[in-house]
Amino acid sequence: MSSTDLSIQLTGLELENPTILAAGILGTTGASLKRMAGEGAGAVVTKSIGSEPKEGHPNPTMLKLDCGFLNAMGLPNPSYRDFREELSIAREGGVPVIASVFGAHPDEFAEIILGLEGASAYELNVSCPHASGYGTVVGTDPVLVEVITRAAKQATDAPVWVKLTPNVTDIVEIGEAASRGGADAVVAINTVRGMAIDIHSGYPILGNLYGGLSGPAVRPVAVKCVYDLYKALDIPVIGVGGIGSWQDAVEMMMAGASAVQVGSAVYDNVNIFSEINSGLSAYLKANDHSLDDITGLAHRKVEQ
Amino acid sequence: MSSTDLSIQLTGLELENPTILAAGILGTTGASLKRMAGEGAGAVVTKSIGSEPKEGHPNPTMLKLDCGFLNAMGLPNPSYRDFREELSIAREGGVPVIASVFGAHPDEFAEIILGLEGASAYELNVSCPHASGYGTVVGTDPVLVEVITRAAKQATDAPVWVKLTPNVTDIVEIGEAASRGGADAVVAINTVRGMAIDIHSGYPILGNLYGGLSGPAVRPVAVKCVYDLYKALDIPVIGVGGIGSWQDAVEMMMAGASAVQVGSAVYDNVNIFSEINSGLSAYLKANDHSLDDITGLAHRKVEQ
Amino acid sequence: MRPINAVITGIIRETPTITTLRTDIELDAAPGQFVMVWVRGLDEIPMALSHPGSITVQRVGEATEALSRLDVGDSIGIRGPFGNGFEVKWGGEREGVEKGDEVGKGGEVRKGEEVGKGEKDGDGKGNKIMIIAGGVGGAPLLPLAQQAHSRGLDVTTLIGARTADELLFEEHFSKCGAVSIATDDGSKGHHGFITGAMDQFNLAGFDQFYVCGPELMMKSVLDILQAAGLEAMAQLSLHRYFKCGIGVCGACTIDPSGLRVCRDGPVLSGDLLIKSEFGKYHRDAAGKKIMF
Amino acid sequence: MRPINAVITGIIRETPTITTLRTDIELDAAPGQFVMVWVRGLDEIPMALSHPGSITVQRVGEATEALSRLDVGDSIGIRGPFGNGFEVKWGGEREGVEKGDEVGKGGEVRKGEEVGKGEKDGDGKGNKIMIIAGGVGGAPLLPLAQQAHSRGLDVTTLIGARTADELLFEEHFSKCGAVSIATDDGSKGHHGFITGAMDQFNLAGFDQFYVCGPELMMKSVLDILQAAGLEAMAQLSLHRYFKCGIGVCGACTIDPSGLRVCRDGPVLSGDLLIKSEFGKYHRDAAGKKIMF
Ligand SMILES: Cc1cc2nc3c(=O)[nH]c(=O)nc-3n(C[C@H](O)[C@H](O)[C@H](O)COP(=O)(O)OP(=O)(O)OC[C@H]3O[C@@H](n4cnc5c(N)ncnc54)[C@H](O)[C@@H]3O)c2cc1C
Ligand SMILES: Cc1cc2nc3c(=O)[nH]c(=O)nc-3n(C[C@H](O)[C@H](O)[C@H](O)COP(=O)(O)OP(=O)(O)OC[C@H]3O[C@@H](n4cnc5c(N)ncnc54)[C@H](O)[C@@H]3O)c2cc1C
Ligand SMILES: Cc1cc2nc3c(=O)[nH]c(=O)nc-3n(C[C@H](O)[C@H](O)[C@H](O)COP(=O)(O)O)c2cc1C
Ligand SMILES: Cc1cc2nc3c(=O)[nH]c(=O)nc-3n(C[C@H](O)[C@H](O)[C@H](O)COP(=O)(O)O)c2cc1C
Ligand code: FES
Ligand code: FES
Repeated sequence: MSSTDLSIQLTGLELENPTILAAGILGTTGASLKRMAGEGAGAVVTKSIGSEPKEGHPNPTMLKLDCGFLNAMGLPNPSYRDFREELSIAREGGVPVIASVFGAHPDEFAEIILGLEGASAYELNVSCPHASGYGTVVGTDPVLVEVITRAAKQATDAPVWVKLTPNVTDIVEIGEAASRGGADAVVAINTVRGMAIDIHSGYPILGNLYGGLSGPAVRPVAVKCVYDLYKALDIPVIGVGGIGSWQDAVEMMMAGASAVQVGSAVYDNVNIFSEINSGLSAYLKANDHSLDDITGLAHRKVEQ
Repeated sequence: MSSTDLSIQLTGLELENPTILAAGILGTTGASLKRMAGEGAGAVVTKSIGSEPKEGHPNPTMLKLDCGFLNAMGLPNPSYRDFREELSIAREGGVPVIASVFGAHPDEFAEIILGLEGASAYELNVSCPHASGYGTVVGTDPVLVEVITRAAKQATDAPVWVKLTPNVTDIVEIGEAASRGGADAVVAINTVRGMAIDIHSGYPILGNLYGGLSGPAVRPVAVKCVYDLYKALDIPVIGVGGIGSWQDAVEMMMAGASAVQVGSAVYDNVNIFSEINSGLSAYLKANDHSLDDITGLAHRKVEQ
Repeated sequence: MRPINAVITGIIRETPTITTLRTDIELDAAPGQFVMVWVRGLDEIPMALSHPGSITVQRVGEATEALSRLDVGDSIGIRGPFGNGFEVKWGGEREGVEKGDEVGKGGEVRKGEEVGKGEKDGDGKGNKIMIIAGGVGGAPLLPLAQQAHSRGLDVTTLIGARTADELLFEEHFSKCGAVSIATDDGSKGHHGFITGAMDQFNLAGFDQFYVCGPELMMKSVLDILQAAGLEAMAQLSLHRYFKCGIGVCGACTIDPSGLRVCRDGPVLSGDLLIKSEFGKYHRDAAGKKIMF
Repeated sequence: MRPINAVITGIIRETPTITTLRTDIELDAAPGQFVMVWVRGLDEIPMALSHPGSITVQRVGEATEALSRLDVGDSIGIRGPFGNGFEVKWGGEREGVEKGDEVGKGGEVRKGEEVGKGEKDGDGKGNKIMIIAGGVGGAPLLPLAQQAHSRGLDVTTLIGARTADELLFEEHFSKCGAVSIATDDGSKGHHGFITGAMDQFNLAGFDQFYVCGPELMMKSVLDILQAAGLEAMAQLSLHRYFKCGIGVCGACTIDPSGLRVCRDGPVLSGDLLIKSEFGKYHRDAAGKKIMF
C-alpha cells in the first residue's frame, strides 16, 4: 500500500477512502446518496429506515447552534417497502451503500434487513425507544443490543455495524454486547442528548422539546468513546461526531477509528468528503504514514 | 419582589444574585474566591477539597478547544486541613461560600465537611472514582450517592448540594437518589467526558489522557439535564455548563434552574458575573418578569 | 442560528385567504430567499420574504391558519434568510445551476447586487424580464420585481389566481411595470390559466423568466418556455417539504440530481427542472413519493 | 488552542545548565509573555520566549532535563503566547496593575508597540531603563532589552549568576547597552548578589526597572527599590505553579489580590507585590503554601 493510498477494507467491504456519509444526513433518497458518492464519500449510509412510514417530529427539527447542531428529526422514513427503490438508485453511485435500520425489537430489525436486501452492509441504529420501558432507548440496554445484533446477523450475510449512543454510563459495555452479538463493527457516536430554549418565549425550540447534539461540540466526546471502544473491542470502530476537516479525521483515527463518518459538516460544504480525502492524502504522504499506521496510534503512544 | 431584584433564597442561603462561581474555577485560594465575590458573584464555590493533599494530574491539564474547554485537573487540593484558612479568608468576600468536597465513600465526605466547618453550604462532588469498582465514579451509582448525601446531611446543619455528572444513562435516577438522601439542591452538570489527541504526534494531549468537556459545547447538554431534573425533583436545581452570557443564564433558568454557576466563561472575562447580572436585570425589567417567573418557564409553556 | 423574535407590527389582509404580516425585524435577504417561520408550540414552516420584514401567508392548514390569526404585538420566531434566491440576469448570458454546485449558502448569498450591472449593460437584448406569479407565489416575486424595476430593468408581470379577489400584489406589481392578469373563473383579465396570458407576449423578447406558483401551473409555464426553446432562461422557485431548512437532513432533495431545494434552491433553472421530478411527484414528510 | 507543533531547528548551549532551543515557529508575542511547553508523554511547563521562536531552558527537573536532551528535528508542543508581558514605560508615567483589571488576555496583548512612543517622548527623564536578570531570568528580559534598544531607549542590564559560567546572554545584552555583572562566587564582576551591583548606579536616574530571577533575589531587588521609593517603577516577572496557564483554574493566584500570575501576570508591578505574598511564600501543585 503506497502511503497516500486511502483505500481500506472495512468489514469485508472495499472502500476507496475512509470517509463515509453518516446516517440521516442527505440520505433520504437514492439520488441524494448518489450525489454524496459523487462528492467523494467512500461509502454512504442511508437515513434510518423502519418498518412503517413515519413523518417524524414536528418542526423545528434542526437548529444550528454556536458550536454544533441540535436535531430531533424523529426518524422520518417511508418504511423499507418504499425505500427499496431508493436503495437501488443509491447503489448506482458506485460506492458501498449501508442501510441504516431501526426498530424496537430483534424481529423488527430482521424484517427490515430482509426488506432492504442488497445493501452492502447494515447499520443498526439502536436509538429507538424500548417497546417496553418508557423513556430509555434500546441502545442503553446491553442485553437487547446483543440479541438485536444476533438477529440482524442471522437475517443477512452482509456485514452488520452497530451504531452506539454516547448517552450511557459506559459505552464500552454496550460495544461489548454488540461484539458478543456478532457485530462486524461498531459506529460511535450517535448524537448527544441536548436541548435549547427560546428565551423570548420560554418554549423549547425543537418540536420534540429536546434532541441530539452533533457537530464540533461533540467531537471530544466522540474521540473519547472511540478511544475506549478501540481499547476494549477486537472489531473495527467507525468514528463519527463533529468531523469537519482532515485534521479531525486524523484525530479520530488516532483514537482508534478505522474509518470516519461525516454528518453535520455537510452544512458547510457537501464537498467535504473530497476535501478531507485530499488533506488526509497529503498528511499521510508528508509523514510517510499509511492509514493503518494512524489508526489507534494514540494507544501505541500511551503504551510506550 | 421588584421585577429587577436579583436576590434569591437558595436552600436557605441569601444570595444577592443568582450567579455563582462554579467549583474548581479560580477557587484554589481564599483570596481568589474573594476576588470573584468582588466581581459580582452571588456566591462562590471552592475548588473541590479532599482528605489528603493531592497534586492532581500531570500537565497539560486544560485546553481551550474551538467550542469549549477540556480539563483533567485531577482534583488538586491541599486537603481540608490546609484549606480551612482559605475558607475563612474567602468568607471575607461577603457572599455565601460553598465548600466543594469530594471523597470515595460516605465517611470521607463527612470527615471533610466536619473539617471545613463554617462554610455556608457544602457541594458534594461525586465524581471521584469508586474505592471499589475500577473505572466508574461514585456519582454513577445511585445507592452510593444516596448514602453519601445522607452522611453529609448528618455531618452538618448547613445546606448540602449534590453535583451530578452527566455521564450516566439517566441523570434523573441519580438526582432522585440525592434527593432521597436529603440533598437540599442538586447542581447539574459537571463536565462531559471528552478527549483530544495531538495529530502531530498521536499523543493524547491531556496528561490524564482524557478529561471533561466544559464551556459552550456542553450547554445544550446541561439545559437538557436541568430540564429533566426540574421535572422530576422537588428540590432546587442549580444549572451549570457553558453559561457565558445573560441569555445563557435565562435559558438555563427557563429549563428549571433556580440559580446558575459559571465556570469556563471566566476565561473571557472575570467580570462575567456583573455582566450577566446587569443583562438579567434589564431582561427582567423589559419583560416585567421576576426570577421566579422564568425558573422552569419552559415546563409551563409545554404544559399549556 | 436560533430563531430570532419577530413582533408583528402590521397586518394586511391581501385577499380572503392571504395575509401579509409585517414585523419589527429587517433581514438582509435576496429576493427569493426564504425564512423558517416558527409558530411556537405548533410548527415551523418555510415562507418567502415578501419584504425584508414581511411574510405573506396563504391559509392552507394549521400553521398558516395560526399565522393568519395573529394580532399586532404577537410574535413569531424567524430563522434565515436561507436558500439561494433569484438571480437577476439579462443580455442572454446565463449560468445554469449545475449539479454539485454550492449554489446558495443560506444567508450568505446576495445575488441581488449583480442586478446593478443591468443599468450599464448596453447589449441588444434590452434587459426585459417576465415575472409569472401564481397565487401566493407572488410573495417571493414582489421584491424581485421591485429590485429589478429600481435598477432600470423592464419588468412585465403575469398574475394568476382562481378568482379576482385572490389576485396578489396587483397594485405593487403595477408600480414595477406592465401587469397582465389571468383568473380561472374569468372574473378579471384572461379567463383561464396563466399560461393563456403568456400568449399575448413575444416570449423571445424576454431575457429571463421568474416563476413561482403551484407546481402544476409552473410545469405548464415551463412546457411553454421549453417549446420556445427558452427553458434555460427560466428560474422557478420550488416548493418541497422542508425539515431542517439548512441543507443537512435531505428531506427536500429532488430527483435525479439530489439537489436540496432548501439550500441549492428554492430557485432552480428550467433546464435543470425539465430533467427532474418537477411536475411529476414530490415527497411528503415521511419521504414517501406523492404524484401530482 | 491545541498545542502547535514546534520542530527544533537549532540548539545553543548557553551555560552548563541552560540551553536555548530554536524552533521552526515564530510567535507574535510581547517581551515577557510565555508559552506552555509540552514535552509529550511527560509534562507541560511554562517557559518565557527568549526570541519569537526560541525558549531558553534551565535544567532543574524532569521536564527541563528532557528539553535539554532534545536534538535538532525533535519536536515539542507549544501553546501560547500567554500572559501580559512587560510594559515599556518611561518619563515617570506609570499605570499600576490594579486589582480586578483584565491586565492581559493571553495572546492578545501587544504592549511592546507602545515602546515606539519613547523615541518621540522628549520629557526630562531620559527614557533610561534598568534590566535586572538573575540566572535563567534573563530569558524573558532579552527580547525586552532588544526591543527597548531598537526603539532608542537607554538600556542598562545587570546580570547575576552563581558563577561566571552561568551568566546568561551577556553578549546579547551588551549589544543593547551597558552591562554590569555579579557572581555569587566572584568569578566575574561584582562578588556577591546582584543587589550589590545595583549600588554603583543612581537608581533615581532610571525610569523603569525590569526584573526576573529567583524570587528571593527579586525580593532583595524590590527591597532596595522600595527603600529608594521606586517600587512603583519596577516590573517583576513572577514564577508560580501553572496548571491551566490560561487563567481559569486558579492554581497560580497570589495573595491577597487573587490575581492570576498566568493571566494578570506573569509581570506584576513592584508596588502591588510589596503588599503580597511575594518573597514570603508560594503554593505547590496541590495548592499547599511553601515558605521561601
Ligand atoms: C421555499 C418556500 C417558500 C414558501 N413561501 C410561502 C409564502 O411566501 N407564503 C405562503 O403562504 N406559503 C409559502 N410556502 C408554502 C408554505 O410553507 C406551506 O403552505 C405551509 O407549510 C403550510 O403549512 P400548514 O401547517 O398551514 O399546512 P399543513 O396542513 O401542515 O400542510 C399543507 C401542505 O403544506 C405543505 N407544508 C406543510 N409543512 C411544510 C413544510 N415544513 N415545508 C414545506 N411545506 C410544508 C405541504 O405541502 C402540506 O401538504 C413556501 C414553501 C416553500 C418551500
Ligand atoms: C511565567 C514563567 C516563565 C518561565 N520561564 C522560564 C524560562 O524561560 N526558562 C526556564 O528555564 N524556566 C522558566 N520557568 C520555570 C520553569 O517553568 C520550571 O523550571 C519548570 O517548570 C521545571 O520543570 P521540571 O519538570 O524540569 O522540574 P520539576 O522537577 O517538575 O520541578 C522543579 C520546580 O519547577 C517548578 N515547576 C514545575 N512544574 C511547573 C509548572 N507547571 N509551572 C510552574 N513551575 C513549575 C516548580 O517550582 C518545581 O518545584 C518559567 C516559569 C514561569 C512561571
Ligand atoms: C439531521 C440529522 C439526522 C440524523 N439522523 C440519523 C439517523 O437517522 N440515524 C442515525 O443513526 N443517526 C442519525 N444522525 C446522527 C448522525 O449520523 C451522527 O451520528 C451524528 O450527527 C454525529 O455526527 P456529526 O457530528 O458528524 O453530525 C442524524 C444527525 C443529524 C444531524
Ligand atoms: C478547570 C476546571 C476545574 C474544575 N474543577 C472542578 C472541581 O474541582 N469540582 C467540581 O465539582 N467541578 C469542577 N469543574 C467543573 C465545573 O465546576 C463545571 O461543572 C463545568 O466546568 C461546567 O461549567 P462551565 O461550562 O461553566 O465551565 C471544573 C471545571 C474546570 C473547567
Ligand atoms: S430541508 Fe432541505 S436538506 Fe433538510
Ligand atoms: S495556572 Fe493560572 S489560573 Fe490556571
